[in-house]
Amino acid sequence: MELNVEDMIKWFGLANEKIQENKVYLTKLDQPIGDGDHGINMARGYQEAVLALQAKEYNAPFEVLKDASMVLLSKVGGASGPLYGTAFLKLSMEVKVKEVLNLQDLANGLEAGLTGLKQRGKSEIGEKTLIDVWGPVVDYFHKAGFQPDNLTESARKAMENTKDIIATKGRAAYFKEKSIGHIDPGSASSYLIFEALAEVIKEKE
Amino acid sequence: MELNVEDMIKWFGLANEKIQENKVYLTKLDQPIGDGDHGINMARGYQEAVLALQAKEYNAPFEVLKDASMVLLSKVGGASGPLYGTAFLKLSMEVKVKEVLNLQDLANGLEAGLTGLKQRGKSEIGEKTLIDVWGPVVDYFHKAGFQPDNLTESARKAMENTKDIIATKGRAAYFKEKSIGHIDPGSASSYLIFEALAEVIKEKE
Amino acid sequence: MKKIINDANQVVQDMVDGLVAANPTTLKQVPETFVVVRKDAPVKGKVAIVSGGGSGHEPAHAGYIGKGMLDAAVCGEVFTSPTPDQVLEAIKAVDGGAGVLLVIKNYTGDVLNFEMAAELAEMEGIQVEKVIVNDDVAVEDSSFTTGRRGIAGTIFVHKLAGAKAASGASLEEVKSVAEKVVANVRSMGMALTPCTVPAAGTPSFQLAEDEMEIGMGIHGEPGINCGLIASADEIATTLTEKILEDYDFSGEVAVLVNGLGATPEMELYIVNKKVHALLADKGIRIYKTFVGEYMTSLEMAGCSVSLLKLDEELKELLDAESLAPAFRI
Amino acid sequence: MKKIINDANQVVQDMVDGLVAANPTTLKQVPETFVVVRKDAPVKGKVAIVSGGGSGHEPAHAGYIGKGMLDAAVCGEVFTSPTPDQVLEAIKAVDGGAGVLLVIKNYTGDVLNFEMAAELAEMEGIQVEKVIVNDDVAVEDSSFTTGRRGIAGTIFVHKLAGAKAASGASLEEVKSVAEKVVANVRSMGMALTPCTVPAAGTPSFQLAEDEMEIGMGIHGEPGINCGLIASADEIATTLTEKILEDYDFSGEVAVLVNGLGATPEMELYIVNKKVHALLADKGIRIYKTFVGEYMTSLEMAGCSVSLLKLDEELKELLDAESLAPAFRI
Ligand SMILES: Nc1ncnc2c1ncn2[C@@H]1O[C@H](COP(=O)(O)OP(=O)(O)O)[C@@H](O)[C@H]1O
Ligand SMILES: Nc1ncnc2c1ncn2[C@@H]1O[C@H](COP(=O)(O)OP(=O)(O)O)[C@@H](O)[C@H]1O
Ligand SMILES: [Mg+2]
Ligand SMILES: [Mg+2]
Ligand SMILES: [Mg+2]
Ligand SMILES: [Mg+2]
Repeated sequence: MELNVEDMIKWFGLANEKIQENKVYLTKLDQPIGDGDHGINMARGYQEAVLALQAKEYNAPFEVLKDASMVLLSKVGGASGPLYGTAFLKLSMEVKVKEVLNLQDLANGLEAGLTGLKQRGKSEIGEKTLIDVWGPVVDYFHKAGFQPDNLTESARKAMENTKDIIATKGRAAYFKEKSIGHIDPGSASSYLIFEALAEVIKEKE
Repeated sequence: MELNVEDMIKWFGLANEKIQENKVYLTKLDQPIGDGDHGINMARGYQEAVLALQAKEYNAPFEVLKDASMVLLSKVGGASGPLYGTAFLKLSMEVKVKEVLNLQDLANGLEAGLTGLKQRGKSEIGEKTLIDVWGPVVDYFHKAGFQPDNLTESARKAMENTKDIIATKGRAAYFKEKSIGHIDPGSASSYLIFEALAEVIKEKE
Repeated sequence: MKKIINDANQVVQDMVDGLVAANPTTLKQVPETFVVVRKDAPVKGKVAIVSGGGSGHEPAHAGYIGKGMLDAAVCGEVFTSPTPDQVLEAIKAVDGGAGVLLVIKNYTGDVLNFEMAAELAEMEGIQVEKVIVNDDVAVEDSSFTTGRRGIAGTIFVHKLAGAKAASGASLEEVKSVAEKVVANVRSMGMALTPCTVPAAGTPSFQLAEDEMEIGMGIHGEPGINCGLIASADEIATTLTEKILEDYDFSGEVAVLVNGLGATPEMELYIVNKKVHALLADKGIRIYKTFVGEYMTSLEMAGCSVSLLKLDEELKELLDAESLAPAFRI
Repeated sequence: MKKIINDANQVVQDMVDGLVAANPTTLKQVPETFVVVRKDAPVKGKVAIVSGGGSGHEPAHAGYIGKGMLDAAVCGEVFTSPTPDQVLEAIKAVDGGAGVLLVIKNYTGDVLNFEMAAELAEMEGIQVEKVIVNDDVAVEDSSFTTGRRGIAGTIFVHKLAGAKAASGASLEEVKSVAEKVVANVRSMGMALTPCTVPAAGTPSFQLAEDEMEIGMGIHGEPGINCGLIASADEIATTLTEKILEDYDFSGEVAVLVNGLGATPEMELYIVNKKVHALLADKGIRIYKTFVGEYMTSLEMAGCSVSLLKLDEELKELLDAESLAPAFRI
């Protein structure tokens, strides 16, 4: 399984579709434990990213990832903008030059993204942030026996698990114990992004 | 039938009771076609008037009426304050010196009050104001065969009739046709005042 | 009713105390009244300007007290004109020997109470003049009814008459500037939500979740029509066009986009954008723009637009220094 | 949702246009951004101050642009921190060669985006410093979480750092004043009603008709507790005491009673009365008081109290001239 430039663009297109569909849902998640803008932010940023990617020619996946990261950085805003921007930039840097990405490349790239997220957000696993989805997803990529459906499943589980965590970073941290029982909005958008990736990979198999 | 100083004080006391009881009602009348303060204004003013009257000795009804008018003037506020203040001041001036007031005195006094109202308010009968109660009441006093219950009844009817009038003066005038169907709040407070007067007269008979 | 208050019957008392406490070097209260005056009142030889009305319109009018604007504000109970004795206290506290101008918004209660106070003051030998502001074009101009309401345009009367008075002009001259402003200012407002008089406890009217009222007065009196909520551009257009129909504003104007209490400043700027576009379209030059809360209606959501036609004299007075906290120039 | 807007996705654009239209002689927009800067920017040789954040807090921050205060404000989407490229544009537009101080409210988004912008600016050879405001005592002070929010006390940072910069001080000196203000300012807020992000269309939280939330953040993040609505005196007491517990304010202070958007000024003055009484009781002297809307939360009803402990240096900076429309001194 190898993903090329087109697949990368497809990934962002598919993720965008899911985010647009779930714009209200993501915003609703951000209302009880945030400020009710996450869906709006992500929908604005991904829409712009997809438009930007369509307007250009690319030779390698890392170029797509870099452009996307720049658009997200300058269009999402809030906490999630610089975080996703950083994650995709680190992913892009990790897979630089390669013309296609295999599972190992993706695993390494996403791991670099995760490291970037942690640095940028000064946060760790277990703080009820999108890191709590990126962590398990990276782990899954490193395991043997990769299955797209299982990727989706592990991302979904990770997202669901954020319900049980007390937030200590981001806006949800102000809610302390009251943040329990709510899915972290950033984890939900990350889930959608990985679900899209799984679907792109599945098509290639 | 003759009313003395004590009866005058009783009149204001009784009117105050009715106004306090109907404070919310008068305010509610002032909400759809006014600014929702008439009951609050009248309750504040009459309460103060009664307190002032209790604190002093009087030799003649006109003294009671003058003090009451001054308190109303300085405590009611809004449009109704200067109007009631003026009405009772004119009434007081008309019955000056007399130690007791008979029906004829009251008729003349209230007529003077009505004239004062018209001048002060630059208004006439038929403009959906308290004048529309004072007018019929003065007419009734001038008629033969005075009966306290009929006084109350004519005041009540006059108040009810303000429903059908389009307001052209006061805040209700902004509501134009929409003022139809609503009782004028000032007419309702005037009704209570005359109902109190009728009860005072009835006791004397 | 959700309000940050102690006792619904004490709100004006508490407010005046809090206001004077906040401005100890510039304001003082006339003891045992709700009259607030300049700390340095009476200013000898200067014409004094007194305004006021029911409370609930803050910063009107006490926020406009200061060098170059008002000398005194009389705070009535909420939405209730202050009584003649209070207005008289204000007049006496600020008269510096050159006379006093009363700026009255055209409501029966305000007119009656201020007029009676003027009579009482004259009996005490104080020279008093008055001007009645009736800028609200939502109401038909008629001599048979109460006529037009005074709304946010009143602030321009305070400002320009205040500047004239500060320049050392006579009572007659100050009055004539005030009248000139009244003749050249027009306003119109709209509301999205009602407001609640604290002592009443319930909203004074109802608007459905999808409704707005165009032409609304500042006490919640209705306007021209109640309709489905429109866009900011449509609202700005309706208000501005009605104002322009009423008076010829060609030339130069000052614009005041006023929030009624609960409307975010963001929305006022959105309205302002369209007002500017509309005036530009008609070739009307905007000399100065004011956007903010100047004449409110408790926690009502909504806004009003006011235009003041300017000539050289009025421009100079508009630009003159004002130290009033709510209208610093 | 009842709002005077055109398109929920265009509110920031429309607002910035309306804002610049209203202040054509003092403000300009950096083309194709939501960055608003002083008309005369860059001011040569002066340290520039840049702030900003999500929109919906007006007059914060664009209302604080002016001589003696901010040089630029970066307007993010509603409640959404602006992006690094926008902040970078602001920095570039105002750098007069003496460096730029970023005043950042302590929210993850603001911190991340402004920090990234600072890195980019430094790569372009511009000297940038930053200060993070975290005045909200409703949040526990912790280095393991995001820590305390920046709320209305931020205005004092703008004002005093702005005054220092206007005096010709170096970037280091300006930064150190800003840090001194941050160290000496504490705030706490409360809310009666939620607010609605226009593009979301529904309120971000719920409060029952008899409930209030003490310690509320300016984006509707919750506070210390949600309880039955209390009196103004009780509210003022809770907020003030929590602030006084957190820091020793003995000596002299500036007080800021801030409205969150829909609260009538009347109520803010009622709160101010009690705050003054409480401080007088503790022997804390009030040097200056500010009452009004300084840092809002769209149409949220509620208020916050901020105290700034003053020494001679801070008093002088507080009193220095400011021409910013929303904080004229
Ligand atoms: N310090 C952090 N580290 C990692 N992720 C974070 C951090 N702070 C916030 N997030 C993520 O950002 C999401 C919120 O994004 P968004 O609502 O767009 O921004 P904001 O919180 O500024 O309104 C959270 O749900 C969380 O997943
Ligand atoms: N011009 C007028 N002439 C006579 N009565 C008037 C006039 N204007 C108002 N009123 C009376 O005053 C009443 C309203 O009083 P109130 O609500 O206390 O004052 P406001 O209208 O100033 O709020 C009206 O119901 C009407 O009866
Ligand atoms: Mg958010
Ligand atoms: Mg009334
Ligand atoms: Mg009234
Ligand atoms: Mg946000």
